[in-house]
Amino acid sequence: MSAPAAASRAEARRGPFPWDLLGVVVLAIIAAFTPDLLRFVFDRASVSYLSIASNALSLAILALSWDMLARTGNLSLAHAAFYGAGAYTTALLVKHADVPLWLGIPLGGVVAVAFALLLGSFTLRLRGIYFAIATLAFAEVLKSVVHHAPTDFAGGNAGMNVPALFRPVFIAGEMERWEVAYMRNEAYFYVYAGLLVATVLASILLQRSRLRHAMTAMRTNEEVAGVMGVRATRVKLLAFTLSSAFVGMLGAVEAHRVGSVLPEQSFSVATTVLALVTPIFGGLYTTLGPIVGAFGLSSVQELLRRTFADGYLIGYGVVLVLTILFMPRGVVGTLGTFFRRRRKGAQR
Amino acid sequence: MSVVLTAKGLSKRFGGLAAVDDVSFEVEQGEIFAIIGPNGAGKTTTLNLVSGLLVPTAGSVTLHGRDLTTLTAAERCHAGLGRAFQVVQPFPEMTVRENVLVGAMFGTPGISRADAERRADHALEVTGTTNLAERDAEELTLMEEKRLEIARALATAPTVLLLDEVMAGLRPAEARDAVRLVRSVRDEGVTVVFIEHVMPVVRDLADRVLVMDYGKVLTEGRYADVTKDQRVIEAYLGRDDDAPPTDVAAAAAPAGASGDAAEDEA
Amino acid sequence: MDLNLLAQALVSGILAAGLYALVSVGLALAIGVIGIVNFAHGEFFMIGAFLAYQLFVSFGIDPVWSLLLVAPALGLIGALIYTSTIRFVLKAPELNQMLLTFGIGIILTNMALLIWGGDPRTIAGIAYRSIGYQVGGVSIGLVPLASFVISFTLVLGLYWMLARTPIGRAMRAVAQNRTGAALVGLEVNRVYLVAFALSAALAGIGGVMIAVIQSPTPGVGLAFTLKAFAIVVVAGLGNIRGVLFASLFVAISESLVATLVPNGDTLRNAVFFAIIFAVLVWRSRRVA
Amino acid sequence: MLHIARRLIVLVAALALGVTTAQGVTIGVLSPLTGGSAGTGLAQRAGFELALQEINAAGGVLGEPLRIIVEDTQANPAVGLAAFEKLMTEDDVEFIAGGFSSGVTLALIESFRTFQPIVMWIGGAVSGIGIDGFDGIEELIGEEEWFFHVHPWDYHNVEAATAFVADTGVQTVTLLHEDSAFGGPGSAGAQALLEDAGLTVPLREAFTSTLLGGTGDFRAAIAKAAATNADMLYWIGYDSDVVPLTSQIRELNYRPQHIFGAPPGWPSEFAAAPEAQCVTGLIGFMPNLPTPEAQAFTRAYVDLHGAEPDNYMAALAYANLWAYADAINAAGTTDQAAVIAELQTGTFRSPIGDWSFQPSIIAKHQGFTTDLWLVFQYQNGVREIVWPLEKATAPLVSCR
Repeated sequence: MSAPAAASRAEARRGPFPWDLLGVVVLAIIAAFTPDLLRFVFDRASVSYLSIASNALSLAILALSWDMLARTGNLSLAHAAFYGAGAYTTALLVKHADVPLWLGIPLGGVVAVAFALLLGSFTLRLRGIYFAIATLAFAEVLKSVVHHAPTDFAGGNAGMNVPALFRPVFIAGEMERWEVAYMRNEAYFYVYAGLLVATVLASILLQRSRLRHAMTAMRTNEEVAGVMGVRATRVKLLAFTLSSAFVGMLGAVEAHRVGSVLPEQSFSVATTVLALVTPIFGGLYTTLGPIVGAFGLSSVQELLRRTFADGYLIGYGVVLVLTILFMPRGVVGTLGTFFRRRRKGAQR
Repeated sequence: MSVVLTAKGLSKRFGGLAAVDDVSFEVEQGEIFAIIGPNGAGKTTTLNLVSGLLVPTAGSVTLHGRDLTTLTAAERCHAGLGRAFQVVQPFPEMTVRENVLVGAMFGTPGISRADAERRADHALEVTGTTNLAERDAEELTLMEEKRLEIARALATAPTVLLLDEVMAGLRPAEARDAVRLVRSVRDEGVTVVFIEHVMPVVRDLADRVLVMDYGKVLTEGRYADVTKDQRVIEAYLGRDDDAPPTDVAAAAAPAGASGDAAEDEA
Repeated sequence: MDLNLLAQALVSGILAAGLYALVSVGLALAIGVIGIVNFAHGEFFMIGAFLAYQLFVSFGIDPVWSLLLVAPALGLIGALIYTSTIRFVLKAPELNQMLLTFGIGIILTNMALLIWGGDPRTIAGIAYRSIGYQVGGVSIGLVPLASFVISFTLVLGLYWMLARTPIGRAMRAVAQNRTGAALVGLEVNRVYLVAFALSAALAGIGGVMIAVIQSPTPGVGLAFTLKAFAIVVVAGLGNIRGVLFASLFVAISESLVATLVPNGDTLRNAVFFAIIFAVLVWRSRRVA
Repeated sequence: MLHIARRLIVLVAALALGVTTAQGVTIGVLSPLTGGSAGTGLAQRAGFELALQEINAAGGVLGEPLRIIVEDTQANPAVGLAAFEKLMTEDDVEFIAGGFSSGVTLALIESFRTFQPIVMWIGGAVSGIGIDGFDGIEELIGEEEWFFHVHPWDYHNVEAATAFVADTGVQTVTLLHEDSAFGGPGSAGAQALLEDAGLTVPLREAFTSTLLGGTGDFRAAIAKAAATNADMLYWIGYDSDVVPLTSQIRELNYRPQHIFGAPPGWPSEFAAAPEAQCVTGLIGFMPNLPTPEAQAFTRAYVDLHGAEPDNYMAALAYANLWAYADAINAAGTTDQAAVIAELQTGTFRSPIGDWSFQPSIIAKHQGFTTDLWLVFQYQNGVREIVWPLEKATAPLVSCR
């Protein structure tokens, strides 16, 4: 037996060092201190930076959860449907049932999963662009159904109000007004960060389990994976479940943060498009890629809009085009290949 | 000897075209069983029907007395049916060992990780690919790919292994290696069903031969006997050079032109 | 039910299929021949619409004639985009192609916003937009009729080109087997360039039509693009005749529901996408 | 690596702190400058820019040049929220102007309430009054001392439109409306008011606007409207629906006495289109309004931007910024209570004429109500004002 194989066996017995789990811990610690750190450095401007950071976290959750389904080779264009399902679930619960405010978020995830399983079981045999268009069609139909549901039930074309999750009280004389906004943004930031950590954990568990191999095999060739014994149906439905659960919860949280649900807003095609653009930009089929993509794209957009009064989105488009031309495997994928090559080169 | 695999009255129609028509055969324990026939005879379609990649229009498949006809490909794999493809398709993002590990981990439900690793390493050894284990699957030569393809199928712990034209594209020396490889697989106790075009290989390997033409069974028997059969000679001589060697895949293609096959290309 | 309304619904539906086929056929070419999922196709409509508008405003050129200018202009833009970007991602995964073309779409949209602003523009001063011929209580609009005729002529012409001309045969060969086509001496890259330029030119013609029937805005292409994608996929990739049948089927269904159901116009997209979903799912189960 | 990181920190810090060194009054503007609502947002910005130029030419605010910082909301609630908080905490503005889209406005309310700057808001016309189980903008923040609304509420729009309809003497009105938070409640309110006024509404039918995913084929809805043969077709939609609607009405040979529309704006070149003939429309400002203010505004606007204002949003934005400048100058300080007092009591300039804030049903400070609205009619390529009669430049003509 050759040396590397023996080494890898030994490593398998002990288990390799869990860099990924360490990464989550580091991420969680960074997230825990981010609000305080921002406040320490930027004072009241931290309110604004926390909002921008929350938007980036939201994009990261959207992107990473999309990627978990994409790993099976299924390119979903239905993420707006799961997002909207979560948003409307919490809005409907608040309006019609006197449930605690927080319950809407997990239930938003549950309802999104229900729709995902429904969609998943219908589209099991569809591949590639056929699957993509079927999922897009599903999302458009669901948007229309919500829009045309009885007005006193789901608000119809006017939508519904959704109460805020956090309402810190201003106490005159003891604090400044911006501190109230800071407290609210800090609280939302932690909710988003918690949701992202949960999504990252799910993604890492997937990557560490044998499902990762099943998904890679399915992505390469579902027939071959089938004769290797991979139960594609189960894996696909599991991926649909994980993927939609986090988007559903994200939609619910966001509905509370922005105070309303509307068919056009909650089921926007833009959500779907961002869900796939971000991981491609950052690097597909990894845990790190979609996160890097989300923070990269958010920063690019924010810097551009602060620099140019008009046409800043042209710059954003140029960044996307240049990235795919010069970093075809996304930021993380290309950097990873680069470093691996260098390491190999050093060994030789 | 006992019968392990039975195909009974297998038929597959694509639209009006009968790609496979009432094909029946039995394979016995420990046998090496060849399916031959001219291009477009329906050999690969038959293999696809047996391994569950296609649903038959009529007929049944039985393994160890268990009816597999309604099972998916994955469930047939779990029941003990292995399959290697003609066009070798390693998972390019994995190492050779990881490729084989996929077969080992998913071929037997509930297998522990450690057992799967052992089984994968054993499959690598049997196929002589241990030294390639840590290579990226993208960087292999054709012969190495063929070995990997068989190793991967072997790792699913099959009792019957279906091989689709493993020799295609190999140089003579490599083909001899491949023959040895198939023998060593049989020596592991695995029954082998294979499709082959290269007649010397069939002669060297096959215990029994099934000859197909136009989707039907022409004859069945020992190599020496069937090659003397006038109908077999006509079938081969009649249409020898009118199609490229990839005809079998092509034969299945028109069927999917309006549906599945086109989707796979997308 | 008022029979007149029903007849009108049928006529409107059949004529609307012309526009659907027109916006879909260029995309079918891009996906079918080059195998590229072009997310910027809707922006090609938009640019075509604005060019028709600008030609009208600056030179008083009627859209009927600007068809002859906008189509080659878009073909040129398509060729430029192909040469500068698309050809580098031909072998890349389709997701890469999507990100690239999405980026191109963002650039084009926001350039249009800078040049023409966000307000809807109008090609004023054309009389034929409002003309309808009354035939037994049913109105046949001149513009829908013309776009139906133009569209079906173009689609049939394209079909003929693919079947009969050398470049068409080359496109089919490349579409079926890229390597094989290269082996028999076809310059694959040139064929792709022509196909992509042609796809953009067809989008330009669709854009001129859109500019006539509605107001060019930077976002005018989106609704058509989503539907065009769906039609192309349901028709079967690269199936030009399928585009015609699919367009007819969805357009007539939409028109009937919009007419027969109260507030039915708001159900158009639901009807359209429900049909698309049902057809895709049903077909995938039938084949298996 | 390290020096790059350090440079980045310095850059970000400069971005964050740099603006605080500027002197004088700064007003933060939130508008959608990209995406589907960009037309409205860019029109607002053009109006703000004109007012800013005039204000600074006239000596600025409190003796210093006035500054505005315009932030793009992309008509996206989460983006709008971050943009507002940037204005409040990075740019330290005390006054907010601009606004568009109910979704964005609803998202901002919680944060408005936290910071309580003076908000003089053009957008968010959905009052919520008359919609059961839905709280609109007026219901949610109308009562706040610091909230000033510079656009009629939805019921004002409907009141003006139905008053015009009643004045035309038509008996039956068919309503076509786009199906979002704008046209849905608006058309329901219009139907109720029209029926109260004794008119018959045989049909109220929804369509999908080209702005919200429609492909502009309105023939099914129009054919149904034609079948009612009502005297008037009254539609509520967006500006990009104008061309397909008006042309298809004629194509389908529907000839009502009046085709009356209430979109937020009208495509500027539409006047020259043949299908425009005799079409009537509700609008907040007309460049040819025969008043000195309107003429001066239009002239100055053309000087600055090279074209006439397409959209009455420019006029409202202009009024919005001048009100701030006049009120702060009158107060002599940026102290919030003093400025609010001046805004409450003052009379301000606008292209539409002098205006002031009055209470509306719930809101304490409502600028512009029913009487903002004009009805114009396209007559031989010109937009003539036909209603109200005291501002009319030409009499209303029937399409038949």
